[in-house]
Amino acid sequence: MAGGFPTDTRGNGLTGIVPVVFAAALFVYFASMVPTIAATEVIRVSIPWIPSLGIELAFLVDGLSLTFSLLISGIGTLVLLYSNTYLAGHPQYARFALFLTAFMVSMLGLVLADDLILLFVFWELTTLTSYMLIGFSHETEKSRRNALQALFVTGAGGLAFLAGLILLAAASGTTSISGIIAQGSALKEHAMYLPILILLLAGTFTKSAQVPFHFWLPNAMAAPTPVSAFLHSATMVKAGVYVMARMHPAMSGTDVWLWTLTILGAVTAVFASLLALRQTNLKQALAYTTLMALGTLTLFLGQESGYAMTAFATFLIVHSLYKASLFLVVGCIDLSTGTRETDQLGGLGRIMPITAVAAALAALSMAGFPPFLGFIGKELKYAGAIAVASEPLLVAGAALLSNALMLAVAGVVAFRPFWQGSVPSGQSPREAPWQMWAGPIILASLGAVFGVYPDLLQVALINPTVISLTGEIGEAKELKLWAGINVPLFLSIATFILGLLFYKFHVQLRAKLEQGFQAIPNLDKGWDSFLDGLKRFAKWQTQLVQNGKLSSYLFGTFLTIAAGILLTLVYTGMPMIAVDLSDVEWKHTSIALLTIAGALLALVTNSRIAGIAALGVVGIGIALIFIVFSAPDVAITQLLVETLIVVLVAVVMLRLPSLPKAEFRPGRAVLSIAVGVAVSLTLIAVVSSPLDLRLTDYFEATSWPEAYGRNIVNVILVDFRALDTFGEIAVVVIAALSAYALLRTTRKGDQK
Amino acid sequence: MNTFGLNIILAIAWVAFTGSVSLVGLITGFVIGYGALWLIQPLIGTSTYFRRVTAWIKLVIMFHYELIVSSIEVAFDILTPKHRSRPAIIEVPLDVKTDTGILLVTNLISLTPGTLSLDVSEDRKTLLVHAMFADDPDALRKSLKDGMERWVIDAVEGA
Amino acid sequence: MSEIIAGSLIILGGFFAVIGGLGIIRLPDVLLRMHASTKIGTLACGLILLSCAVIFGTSDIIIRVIAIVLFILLTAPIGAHMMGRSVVSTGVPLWKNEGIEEGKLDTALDEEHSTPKS
Amino acid sequence: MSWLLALPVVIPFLTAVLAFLTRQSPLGRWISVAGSSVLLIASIALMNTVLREGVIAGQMGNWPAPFGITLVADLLSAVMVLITAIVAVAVSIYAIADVDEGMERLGYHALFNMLIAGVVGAFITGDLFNLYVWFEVMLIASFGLLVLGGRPEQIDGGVKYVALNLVSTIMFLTGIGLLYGMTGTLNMADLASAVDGADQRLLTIVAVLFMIAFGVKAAVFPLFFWLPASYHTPAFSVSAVFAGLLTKVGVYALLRMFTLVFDHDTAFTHTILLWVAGLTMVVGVLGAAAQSNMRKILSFHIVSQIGYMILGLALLTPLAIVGAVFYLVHHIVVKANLFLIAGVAQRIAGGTELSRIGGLYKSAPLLAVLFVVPAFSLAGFPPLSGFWAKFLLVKAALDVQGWIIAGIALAVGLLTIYSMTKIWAQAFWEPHPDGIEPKLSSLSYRDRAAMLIPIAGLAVLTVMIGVMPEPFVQFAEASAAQLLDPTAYITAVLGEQP
Amino acid sequence: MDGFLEISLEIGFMCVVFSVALAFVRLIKGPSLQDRVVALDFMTVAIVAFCGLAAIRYGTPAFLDVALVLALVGFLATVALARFAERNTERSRERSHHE
Amino acid sequence: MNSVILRVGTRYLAGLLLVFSFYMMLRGHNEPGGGFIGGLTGATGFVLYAIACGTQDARAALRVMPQTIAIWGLGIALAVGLFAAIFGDALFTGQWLFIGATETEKGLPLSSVLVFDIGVYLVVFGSILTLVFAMEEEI
Amino acid sequence: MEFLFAITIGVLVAAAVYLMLSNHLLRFIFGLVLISNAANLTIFVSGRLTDGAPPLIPEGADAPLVDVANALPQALVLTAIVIGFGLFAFAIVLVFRAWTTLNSLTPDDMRLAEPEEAPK
Ligand code: NA
Ligand code: NA
Repeated sequence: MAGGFPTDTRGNGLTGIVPVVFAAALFVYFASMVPTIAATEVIRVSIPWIPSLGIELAFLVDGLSLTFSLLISGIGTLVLLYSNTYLAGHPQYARFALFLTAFMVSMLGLVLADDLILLFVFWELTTLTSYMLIGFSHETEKSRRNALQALFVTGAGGLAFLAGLILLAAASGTTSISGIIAQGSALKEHAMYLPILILLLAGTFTKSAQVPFHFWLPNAMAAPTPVSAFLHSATMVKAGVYVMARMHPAMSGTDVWLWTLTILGAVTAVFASLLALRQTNLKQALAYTTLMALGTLTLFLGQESGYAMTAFATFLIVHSLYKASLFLVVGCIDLSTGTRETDQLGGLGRIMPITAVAAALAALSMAGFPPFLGFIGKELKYAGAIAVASEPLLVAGAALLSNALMLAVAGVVAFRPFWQGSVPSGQSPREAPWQMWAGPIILASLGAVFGVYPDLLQVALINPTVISLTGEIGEAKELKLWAGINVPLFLSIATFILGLLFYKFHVQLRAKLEQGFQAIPNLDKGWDSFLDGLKRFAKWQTQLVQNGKLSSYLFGTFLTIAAGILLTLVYTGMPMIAVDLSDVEWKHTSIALLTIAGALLALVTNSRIAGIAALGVVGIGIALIFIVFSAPDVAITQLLVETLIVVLVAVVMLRLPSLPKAEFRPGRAVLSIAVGVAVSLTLIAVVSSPLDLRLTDYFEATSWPEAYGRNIVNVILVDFRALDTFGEIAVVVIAALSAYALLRTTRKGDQK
Repeated sequence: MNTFGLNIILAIAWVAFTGSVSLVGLITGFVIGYGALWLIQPLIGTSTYFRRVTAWIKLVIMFHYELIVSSIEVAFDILTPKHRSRPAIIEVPLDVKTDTGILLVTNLISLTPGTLSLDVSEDRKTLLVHAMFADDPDALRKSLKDGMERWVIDAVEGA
Repeated sequence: MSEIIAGSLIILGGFFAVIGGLGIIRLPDVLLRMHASTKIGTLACGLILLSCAVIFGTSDIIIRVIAIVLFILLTAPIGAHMMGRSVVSTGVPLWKNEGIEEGKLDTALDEEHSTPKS
Repeated sequence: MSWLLALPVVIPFLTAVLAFLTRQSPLGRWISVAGSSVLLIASIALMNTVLREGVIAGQMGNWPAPFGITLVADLLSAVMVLITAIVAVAVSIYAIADVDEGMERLGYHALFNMLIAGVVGAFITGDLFNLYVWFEVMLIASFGLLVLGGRPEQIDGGVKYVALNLVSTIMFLTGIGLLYGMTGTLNMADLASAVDGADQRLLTIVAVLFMIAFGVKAAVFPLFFWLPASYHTPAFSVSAVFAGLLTKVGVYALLRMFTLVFDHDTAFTHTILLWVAGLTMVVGVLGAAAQSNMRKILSFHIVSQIGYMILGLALLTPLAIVGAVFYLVHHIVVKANLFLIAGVAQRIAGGTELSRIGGLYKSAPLLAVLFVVPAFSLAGFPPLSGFWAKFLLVKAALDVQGWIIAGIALAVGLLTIYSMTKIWAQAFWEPHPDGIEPKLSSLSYRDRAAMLIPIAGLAVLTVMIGVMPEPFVQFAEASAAQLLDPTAYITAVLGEQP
Repeated sequence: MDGFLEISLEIGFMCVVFSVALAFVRLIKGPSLQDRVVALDFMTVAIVAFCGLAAIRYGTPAFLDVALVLALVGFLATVALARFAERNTERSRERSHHE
Repeated sequence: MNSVILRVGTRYLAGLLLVFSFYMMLRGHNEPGGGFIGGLTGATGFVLYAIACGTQDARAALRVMPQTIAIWGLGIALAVGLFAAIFGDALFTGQWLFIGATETEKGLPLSSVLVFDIGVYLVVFGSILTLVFAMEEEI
Repeated sequence: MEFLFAITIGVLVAAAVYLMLSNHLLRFIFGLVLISNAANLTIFVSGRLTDGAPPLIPEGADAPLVDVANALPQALVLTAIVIGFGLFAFAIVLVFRAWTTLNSLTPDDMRLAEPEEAPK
C-alpha cells in the first residue's frame, strides 16, 4: 500500500457512495430504536421460515443487540467512507464494497437473530464474507494462505458451534433464543449442558481468536486496513463474545462457565497484551490488543455481578470506538509514509495534525486516562474484578497487568509515530484527505464525549445491555468519572505507573519478549505443518485405496463380496440347507462336469485359442443345461450369442498379442474360491426351500387365453414384461452405438 | 426348368384332387406327375429335365453309398491301433463351372470320408484335396473326377 | 416297429459319434482329425436325426429333420474347407506316415517343422 | 395415470431415436434440448399428481401386479425424476457448446438421452428385474459416453469404470436371481411382504449382496474405485451428468430396497451401512484433499458426499431419511453444476489442473460468482442448500446420540471447505501461471450462453433451496414418511392388502 | 418295445456325451489352433445330435428347433476362427518381413 | 476372404439364414423363436457375408446403415408401446386383431406384439451388424 | 439337481474371479464371459429345474397339460443373456481400443487417468 494517498480523492463514484449511504441509513434506523430500548423494552419480529423444523426468521432488538447493531452500522459507515478513499480507483472496489457491506449485513443479522439456526446462518456468512475480505489482495500467496487459515479455523469452530446449537435446540426443545432464555435455569441442569457449553465455546473461541486459537487473527491483517478496522476491532471477532453474552442468561452461573471463561479470558488478555507489545508493526500490535480486549470481555462474561456486566457493556463500546479509530489512523500513516513499522516512523504530528489528534484521543481512551470513556471502562473493570468472589486477586492482577501493557501499546502506536523522532528521509508524508480522517476523529471524539457525559450511554445502551445479559434482575452500575477514592482508583494509578514504565522500556522489553516467545510453540508455524501433514496423510491414504491399479480395485471389490457374504453367514448362522441328489441323472452330472472342465481350461490355459474354445465349451455346457431343463428358447439364444462372442473375439484378437504365461497367485486363488463358495452356498440355501410359483402359474393360465401365445417364454418377453424387453433392446442398440463410436474415434495416440 | 414347374403344378393339382393337403400328398402328387410327364415326354419336346432328375437321384444315392463305405473305412482306421492311412494333398483339375456345381463338388468330396476339399484356386480350375488314403494319387484323382464330379455335372449343369 | 428302427439308428449314430470322438483323439494330424470330425460326426448326427423323423413321423418334424440335415451338409464342409485351408496356409505340421510311433508324434512333428504354433 | 408414469421413460427414448436419425445435422442437439424440456414438463406433471394424489402406480401392458411390470412413483421417485429432467435440460443446453460435431456424429445426443431414459426408468420402476434393465441401459450408455472422443486417458479410465461396474452388475443380477428363488416374485411392493416368508438368515445374506451391488453403483467405501479413476476423463457435459445422476441411482436403489424390502434386520444391515457411511465420507474427502485437479477433487467429493446420504439411510430415523432425501436432491444440482463450471474453466483458462490455471476471479467474476454458489453449498455454508442437507443429517445423528458419526460428518464438512477453497484459491484467486487473463468473452456468444445459462439456472436453484428450504424440507419429510411406512406404496401397487 | 427305445436312447446319450468328452481332450491337447477348433466344431455337431435325442426322449419337438439353429450357424465360429488363424499367420509374416 | 467355396456357399447360406430368421421370428409367439433369435440368426447371415465377401459388399447388400436399422427397430418397438395409447391402454399393452374370427376359431391374428417382435428383430440385427462391420473394418 | 448346478456355478464364479483378477484384459474378458454365464445360470437354477418339459402350450389346449418348466426365469435369463452380450461386445471393443491406444493389455500399467506421483 505504499505510494501515498490517492490523488483522486473523489473515490469510486456511485459504487463508493451507495454503500456509505446504505450503512448510514442503517445506523440511523437503529439509532431511532434507542428510545424504545432505553425504556427497557424489546422489539421482536418473527416470520416463519422453516416451520417443519421450527426455525423462524426471528429478530430481536434489545440492549445487547442494539449496542452491537449501532457499533456495526456506525463504524461500518465510517469504514466504508474511509475505504472509498483508501481504495480509490481500485479496479475491484465494487467487489470490496459489496463484500464489506455484505459482511456488515451478516454481522447485523448475527446480532439481531433470535433463532439459533438463523444466528448460525449469519455466523457462517460472516465467516464467508470475511474470507473474501481477508483474501482481497488475492494475487499474493500470503493473502490466500491467511484467508484460508482464518476460514479454516473459524470454520472448524463453526462446525462445533453448529453441533452445540443443535444439541442446545434439542435440549431446550426450541430454536428460539428468547424462548431458551425464558426457560430460566432449565438448561444449566440439563444433562447435555456440558457438551453444549464446550461446543459453543469452541465456536466462539475460534471466532474470537482466543488463546490458543489466536494465531489466525494477526495473519488476517493481510486484509486492507479498513477491513482490519472493521472486522478485527468492532465486529467479527466480537461475534464470539456476542454469542457468549447472548447465552449468558441461560448458561452462566455454573462453575464450569465461570472458570472456563474467566481463566481463558484472563490468559488471553495477558498473553495477547504481551504479544502486542512485542510487535513493531502497528497493525499487528493493534491486532493483539484486540485479542486482549476480547479476553477481557470474555473474562467479564464469566461472571454475573452487576459490575462485571456493566464493565462488559462499557468496555465493549470503548474498545470498538478507539480500536476502529486507531486502525484507521494506522491506515492513514501507512498510505502517507508507506510503512507500518514503528522504528521507521516519527515526527508525523506536525505534518498530519488532524490524524495525530484522532490518534491521541483514541490512544488516551485506550490507555484509560480520564476523562475518557476508557477510564470509566477501566474503573469498572477493576470493580468487576474485585467483585469476583473466589479469586479477586488473580482476576484483578491479570486486569492490571494487561491494562498496563495496553497503555504501553497505546503509546507505541499512537504517540511515538507522531510525537517522537522525526520523519525519516525518503518519506514525504502528507495529511490524510478528510474522508480518511473523519472516521478516526469522530470515533475517537465519541470516546471523549461519552467519558464526559457517561449518562448518555448509561441510559441509552448500558442499562438495556445489562438487562439483556442478566435478565430482569440485572442491575447496571452507574458510569462515573469520579467514583470516589476506592480500590479501583488505586489500581488505576498503579496501571498508569506500570504502563508508563512499560512504554519507556518497551524496546528492551520487546527483545526479552522475543526470546520468551521463541520458546513457546507457535501455532501459526504449526498451521503450515498441519496443512502439510493433512495433505501428506491424504495422499498416503489415497494412494493406499486409490492406487490406480485395476487389479487391486477388483481385488478390493471381490474381497468385499466374499467377506460380505461369508461374514454375514457367520453372523446369521447357516441357513437351512437341504441337499437332495436323488433326482440327479448321470447326464446332469456329465453336463456339469463338462461345464466345469471348460471353465477350468479357460482358467489355466496360456493359449488364446484354447481359452476361446474353452469358453465355447462352457457355452455349450450351459446350452446343454438349458436344453435338458426345458428351455429351448434360452438354449438357442445362448448358442447364438456364444457363436457371436467367438466371432467377435476372433476378430479382435487379430490385433491383440498372445497371452503372457499366467503366474499362480495364491492370494487371488483363495479369494476366488471364497467368492465361488459364497455364491454356491447362498444359492444352495435358496433352492433348499420350495419356490412360490404364483407368477408362473398366472403366466401359464393367461398366456394363451389372454395373450394369444403358446410359447410362454416369448409371451412373457413381448407382452407380460415387454418393458423389460424394450429396455433390453435399448441396451443392445446403445452397446452397438457405443462400441461403434469407440471404434471410430481415432486419435493421435493410436498406433498404425 | 419349365418342366419342373409343370411337375409342381401337377403335384398341386394332385393335392387338390385328393383334398389332402399334406407333405405326403404333395410328394405323391409330384411322383405321379413326374411319371405322367415322362409318359408324355414326346409331347413337350426334348428336355434335360428327366435326365437331370435321374442324375440327381443318382447323385444322392451314390453320395450316401460313398459316405457309408468310406466312413467304415475311416472308422476302421480309427479303431485299429495302427494307422494305415497315407495322407497326401493332391490337386484335382475341375471341369465343373457353375457356382452351385463347385459348391456341390467340394462339399460332397468333403463329406465323403477319406477326402477333404481344402481349397479351390482363384481361377476355379483346380481343387486342392486332402486324402487319407492317397497311396495312388492319380487313381484317386481319376475316381474323384469320374465319380463325384461327373455326377454333379450331370445333375446340376445337365449335358 | 418304428421304435426298433429308431432305436437302432440311435445306437448306430451313437456308435459313429464315439468313433468320431476317438478319431479326433487318435488320428495323427489335424487334417486327418478333420476327416473324423466333419464326416463321421455328420453321419452320426444324421442317423440320430433320422431316428427323430422315424419316431415322430409327422410331416413338420420330417421337414425339420430334413432341414437340419441339409443345413449340416451345407455348412459342415464349408467349415471344414476353411479349416483345411488355414491348416495349409499357416503351415501346421502334418503327418506323413513315416512309421513314427504315436506317442512321439508331437515331438517328431515339432522337430520336422519349425513353424510357430499359435 | 399409467401414461404419466410411462412418459418420463418414453420421452428420452423417443428423443434419442430422433436425435440419432438427425445426428449428421445440427438439428440433433436441438432435438435433445427440446426432448429434455418435454421431459421436464412431463416430470412436473408427474410430481404434481404425486403431490396431489399420493403414490401412484401404473401397470405396463395392463397386466395386474405383481405379474406385469409396475411403474410406481412416490414422492422420492417423482423428485428424482424431476431433478433428472432438470439436469438433463441443463446438460443438453450446455452440450451445445461443449460437445463437438465429431462426437455428435457418433451419436452423443442419442447416448445422452438413453442415459437419461435409463436413469428415469430406474427411479420409476417398481419391479426389481426391470430395475436391473434400466441399470443396464444407464450403464451401457455411460460406457459409451465415457469413452466418446477416445482420448487415451478416457480409455484408461473407461477400462476401470467398465470392469468394476460389470462386476457390480453381475452381482446385482445374481442377487435378483437369488431373491426370486426365495420369494418367487420380482415386484418390489410384493417383495416387501413376500420376504417375510423366506428364511431370514438367508435374506440377510442376500441383502448384503444387494448392498454390495448397489454400493458399487453408489460409489461407497470400499467399492468406489471406479469413480475417481474415470470421472475426470470424459467431456464435461458427460462428467456433469455422471456426477449428478449416476451414483444417485445407486443411492436411490439402496434407499428403496433397504426401506421397502430389506428392513428385517436393520440392527445388522444398517449398522454396516453406518460404518460404510463414515468411512466413505472420510476416505472420499481425504482423497479430494490429495488431488490437485479440479475434476478429480470434485470426483472424490462425490464419494464423500455419498457417505452423507448413506448416513441418512443408516440412521433410519424419520429425520435422517429426510436428510438423505434432501441431500440427494441438493447434491445432484450442485455437483452437476460444479462439473459444468469446470468445463468453462477448461475452455477459458485452459485446463482443470489447478497449478496450470488461475486468474478467474479477476477476469471472469461472473464465473466466480457462479462457482461460489455450488462450491460453498457443497461445503455446507448457509444459507445454501448444502447447509440444510448437512444440518438435517447431523441433527439426525445427534438425536440418536451418534456422537462419533456426527463428528465425522462435521469434520468432513470442514475438509470439504478446505477442498473448495483450494479450487477457489488456485483457480480463481491465484493469477494464471502463464500470465493470461481468462475471460468469458473469449467464448463465442452461442457458447457463452449455452454454458452459462444452465450453470446460472442450477445456481439459482441451489440458492432457492437454501433460502427457501421449507417446501423442500416438507417435501423430504413427506417423502421420508412414505419410505419408512411403505403401506401407501404397497397399496398403490397391489391394491388393498388383506 | 418301449424298453428298447429307452435303452437305445440312454446308449445314444452316453455315446454323444462320451464323444464330446473325447473332443474336449483334443481341445485341451491342441496342439495347433486348428486342432482345438476342430474339437469345438465336433462338439457343435454332437449337440445337434443331443438335441435330436432330447427331442425323442422328452417327446418334445421343440428341441429340434435348437438343433435347427445350431446346424445353421454353428459353423460360423469355425469359419471365424479359421480365418483368424490364416490372417494371424499372414500378419506375423508381414511383421517379420518388415523387420 | 478370398475363398471361392466360402463365397459360393455364402450366397446360399446368407439368404437361407435370412429367410430362416424371419421364420424363427414369426413363429416365436407359439414356438421357440422370436425377435431375438430371429435377429441373431439374421445377423449371422450378414456376418457370414462380411467374412466371406468383405464388409463393403455386405454393406452394399444391406443398403441401409445397420445402426439406422437398429434405431428404427427401437423406434418401432417404442411406437408399438405408444400405439396402445390410442385405445386408452397402458404402455405396451398388446393389441390384437383377428381376421375372419368366428365363434370357434380365433382367425388369423394380427397383433402389435408381432410388430414389437419385428422391432426387436431389427434392433438385434442392426446392432450386431453395426458392431461386426465396424470391427471388421477397423482391424 | 439344483444342488449340483449350484456347485457348478460356484466353480464358474471362482474361475471367473481368478481370471478377472489376473491383470490382463483378455483374461478379464474370459472371466467376464464365465461370470455372466454363472449369473444367468443362477437365475435359471433359482427358478428351479424341470426336466424335459418346455413351457409351451400344445395346440388345442388353453394351458400346459403337464407340469412344465418355470417360464419366468427363462424369460429373465434370455433378457440377461442378450444384455450380457451387449456389455460383452462393448467390453471387447474397449479392450481392443485399450491395446491400440495405450499399447498394453495389463491394466495395472495404464496410468494415464491416474498417473503415479512423480517422485519428489
Ligand atoms: Na418388509
Ligand atoms: Na493456479
